[in-house]
Amino acid sequence: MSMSTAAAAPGGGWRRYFTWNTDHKVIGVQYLVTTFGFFLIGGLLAMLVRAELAQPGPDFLNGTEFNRFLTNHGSVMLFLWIIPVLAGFGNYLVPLMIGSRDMAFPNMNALSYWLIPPAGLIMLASFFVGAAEAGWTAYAPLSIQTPVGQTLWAVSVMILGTSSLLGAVNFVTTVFTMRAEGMTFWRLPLFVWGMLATSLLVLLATPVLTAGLVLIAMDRVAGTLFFSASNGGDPILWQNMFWFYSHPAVYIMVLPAMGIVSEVYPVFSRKPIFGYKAIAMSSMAISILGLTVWAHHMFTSGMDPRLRIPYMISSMIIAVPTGIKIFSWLATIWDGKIRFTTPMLFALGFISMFLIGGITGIFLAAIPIDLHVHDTYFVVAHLHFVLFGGSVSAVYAGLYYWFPKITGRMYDERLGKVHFVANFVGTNLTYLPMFLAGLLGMPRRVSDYSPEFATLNLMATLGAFLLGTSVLPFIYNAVVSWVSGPKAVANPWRSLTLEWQTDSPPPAENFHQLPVVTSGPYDYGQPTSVPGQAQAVPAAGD
Amino acid sequence: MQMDTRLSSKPGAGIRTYLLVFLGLAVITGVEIGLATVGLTRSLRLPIFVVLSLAKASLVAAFYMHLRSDSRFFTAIFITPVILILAVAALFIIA
Amino acid sequence: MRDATRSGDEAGMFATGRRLGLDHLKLGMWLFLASEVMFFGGLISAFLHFKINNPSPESAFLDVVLVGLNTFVLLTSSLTVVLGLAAIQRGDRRGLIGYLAATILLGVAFLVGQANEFALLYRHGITLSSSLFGSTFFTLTGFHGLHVLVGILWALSTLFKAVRAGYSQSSYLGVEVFGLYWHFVDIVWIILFTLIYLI
Amino acid sequence: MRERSIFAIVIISMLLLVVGYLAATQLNLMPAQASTRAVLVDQLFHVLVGTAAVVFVLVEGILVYAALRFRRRAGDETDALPIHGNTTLELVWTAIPAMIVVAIGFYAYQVLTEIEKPAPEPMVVEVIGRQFIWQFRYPGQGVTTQELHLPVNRPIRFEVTSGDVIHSFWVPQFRGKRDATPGRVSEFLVTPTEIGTFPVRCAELCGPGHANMTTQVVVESAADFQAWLAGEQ
Repeated sequence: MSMSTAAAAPGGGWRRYFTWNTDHKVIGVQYLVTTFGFFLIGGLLAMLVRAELAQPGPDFLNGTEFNRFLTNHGSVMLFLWIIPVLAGFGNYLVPLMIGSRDMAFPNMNALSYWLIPPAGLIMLASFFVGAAEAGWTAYAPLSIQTPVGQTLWAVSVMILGTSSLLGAVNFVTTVFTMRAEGMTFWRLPLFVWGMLATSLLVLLATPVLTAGLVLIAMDRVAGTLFFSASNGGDPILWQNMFWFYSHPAVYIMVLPAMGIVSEVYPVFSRKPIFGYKAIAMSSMAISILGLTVWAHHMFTSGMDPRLRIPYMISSMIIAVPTGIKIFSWLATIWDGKIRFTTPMLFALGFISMFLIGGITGIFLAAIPIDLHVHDTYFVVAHLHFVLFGGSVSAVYAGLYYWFPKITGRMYDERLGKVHFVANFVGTNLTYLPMFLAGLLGMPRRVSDYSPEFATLNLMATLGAFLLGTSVLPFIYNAVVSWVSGPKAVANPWRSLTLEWQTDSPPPAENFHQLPVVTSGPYDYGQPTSVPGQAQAVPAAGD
Repeated sequence: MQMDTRLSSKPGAGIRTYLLVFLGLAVITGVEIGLATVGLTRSLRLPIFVVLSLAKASLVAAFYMHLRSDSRFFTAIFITPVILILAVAALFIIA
Repeated sequence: MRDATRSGDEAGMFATGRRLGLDHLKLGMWLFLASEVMFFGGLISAFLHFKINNPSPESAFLDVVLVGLNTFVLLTSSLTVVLGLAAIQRGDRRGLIGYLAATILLGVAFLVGQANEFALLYRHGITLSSSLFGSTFFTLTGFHGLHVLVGILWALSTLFKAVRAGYSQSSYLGVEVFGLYWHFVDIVWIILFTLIYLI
Repeated sequence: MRERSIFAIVIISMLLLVVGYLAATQLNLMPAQASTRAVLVDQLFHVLVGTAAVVFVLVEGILVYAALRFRRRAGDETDALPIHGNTTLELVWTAIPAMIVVAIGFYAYQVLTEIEKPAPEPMVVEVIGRQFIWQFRYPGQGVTTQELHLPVNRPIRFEVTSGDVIHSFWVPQFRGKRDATPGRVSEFLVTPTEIGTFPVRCAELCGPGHANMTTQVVVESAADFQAWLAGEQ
């Protein structure tokens, strides 16, 4: 254990981020920085796609190249950015938030991280041998016929699934066995509830995708016939196995994000979260319901028509727990004393844009409408409002909110606000026109389109380039502030959750003395709730 | 690791139990093979063999994996995905 | 785990876990097994889908008696694992070593039996790419065999640790957790035996 | 105070209803209607747009209002009033969305039943997707074409399948699509109501030529259709 001993030394230097390190904070930072790198790559691919689509007619990409960029844009963004970046927040925060010294399995934690860079390299290296071009959904039999890069893609996604799975085992075990004295389940911060609900989904859904990928890989490499229709194989089987994971994956990508904003609202409204238990339980409800809705992606597939009705109903019911969360958040900021810091702006932006994604989800669940808009730009707009307007906004909120905790330095508020405005305008400019394009008849994943959609696509492309540019002030802010920003105090936001009751950045093993928890995480506005005292008193005799 | 042992299952389940369970498993397997060679009709085969194999799996899980004496939580963790995948498999097959 | 307990205040670390009666290593293992249920469940779903919707006459080539013998071998290996656990719980280290060695031999015997069966089927022209039956059969039993192989390697490392006196009457969690995995693989075979050969 | 808030709630509800009504009746986001199912689908769509507009304006309105109204005053370092929840309110915002989605689900189910009701004696057209063309077969006529011709006001049953990978047969003006899956034949029912020419597009990524896998459907009078059919034979 020489590595972790080195990490246990105060500081440890930047070199530790490039080693096998078992400190959950180091691993958390490794996750956050690496996945942000993949975010930039995915964004670059998106801008190439949007550039091709700026005007009708073939411009500079042929159909094959276009499909490769599009496929890897989706795969990188989902498997190498949103899912792992949220796991990165989980790694950094869960042990701190529950008052633990580390995760339950520190070495397995390091393994979860170190599976990601090679998997990312495999996915991107496939560009040299003919990258995957069947979309991130990899529908068989198209994904059986495409060049060898598709096999690398499947291997890469399997590795990333394994990483995510090991992380989930670790999170659940940590939350169940490593909570500090007095940290009952009803005192868990809502981000931890979000990670629990997510981990449940990862554990139950990811292995089915892995099994499906095994079948795809076997068809490609060993000549099996699972998806070969002429030999009795069934392409619909892949859709079932794929969506059984990939619809819950949306919740895997959104539940921790909802947890992040649930941390931000109370702190910057100086009010307790409204309906704590309802928010926590709605996360669990979403995760359980989320396992029953997958075939709403297959309404047009020609599956047994009678089966579609229950899937429509369960999909629509998910709007109820989601609504509970949104209304509870609004009630949290209502009558508060709101501070418009950058994290709060992103968290408020989260509600306004996630709402659009959520409402249009009801349109898609309604089968008669889905039969028209399925596989059109309407779906593209919907999923980007959920995952970009929603999850990515929350990720930004989290990055700004915990920046002083992670780096020990303050970021620049002015640049942060510039970033927020550019991001907010860019998101709406990019994705709102896509709804209309889809309704009017533009299919998704096309490298060319009828001239009637030219204006809408030009708007979307301009928005995408604004989004691309909006990352620059963030990167500048993060790098410069990390190196030479003003030093942050331990608890600059006067927050009550445990991660703020220790140094910024926290020392090795997190707490000088393990805390004993005596009150809830959001007890703002009560005389006892002085940060650093009420919630975390040193354990007697520790 | 030292402290962990206090939590693991007590050496309560005796060797006798283990041997009896094995005997049960062996007998059921013998019966299964016997029935398979006899050649039952399809409508009989399905329920009989499903029940027999579930009995075997439950014996192993309850006694060899100590679910009978361990925390109920472990049983819940194991049973939940079994029930889920049964429902899901049925939906995969009829789709 | 070493890193977590290193700081010396384990009492605080595992306070809540102990109150629930949950050991973190065992909890982690059960969670992993839950995901394995879903993985095999996915493969089994595919197998059953084709068995029901595209039945194949080739399943007639399967030899139930031969595979039944193999099933006995695997069931016996589960018995040797629990007997090994019982031995170390009595403080009988030599017993543990003996039973682990027996487990490894039985595991290898199972794989040899499976290889033999695969070879027989290949001689009948049933391969991965000959038909859907071949595809599903070899994929499913192959992945089970792979799990047995991983189990054998894990048993070897447990045996190695037992030889170096790594377990004792008061410290046998490693054996128990390995046992959980091994019995799980056994349960999967019990299910596969029924679904593939009996029904 | 109480009367004032009741008054405010009434006014806001009425305003929201007006917004919902205007959104449902005035927002025309769909392409032209060219089939019987298009009319029904669009009715459902307009109801949903109206409902969505109400929810959207309500939530965004509260958000913007709260953000403006409850800003922290400069120098105020105190906390706000600690309100942890309100059971009545929480029940209301659980029950009302639940009722709304159940109603929408029920309505959507009715529309679905209506648009998929088998018509007596439909004309069958086989649709085969291939990388990257559409083929249309008229059984019993010996006609196979790459441009779809349909008689107006006659129920059509498309039997959709594929010769290679998955495609999706979509005529936006008909409001509906069906995947062309190899090894399966899927039914898709349409009764064209407008004479004219409409695009046929592939909606499922099927390879490099996916974007160009387009053709057109010509809906014409029964007589014109018969003449065209005779000419193709």
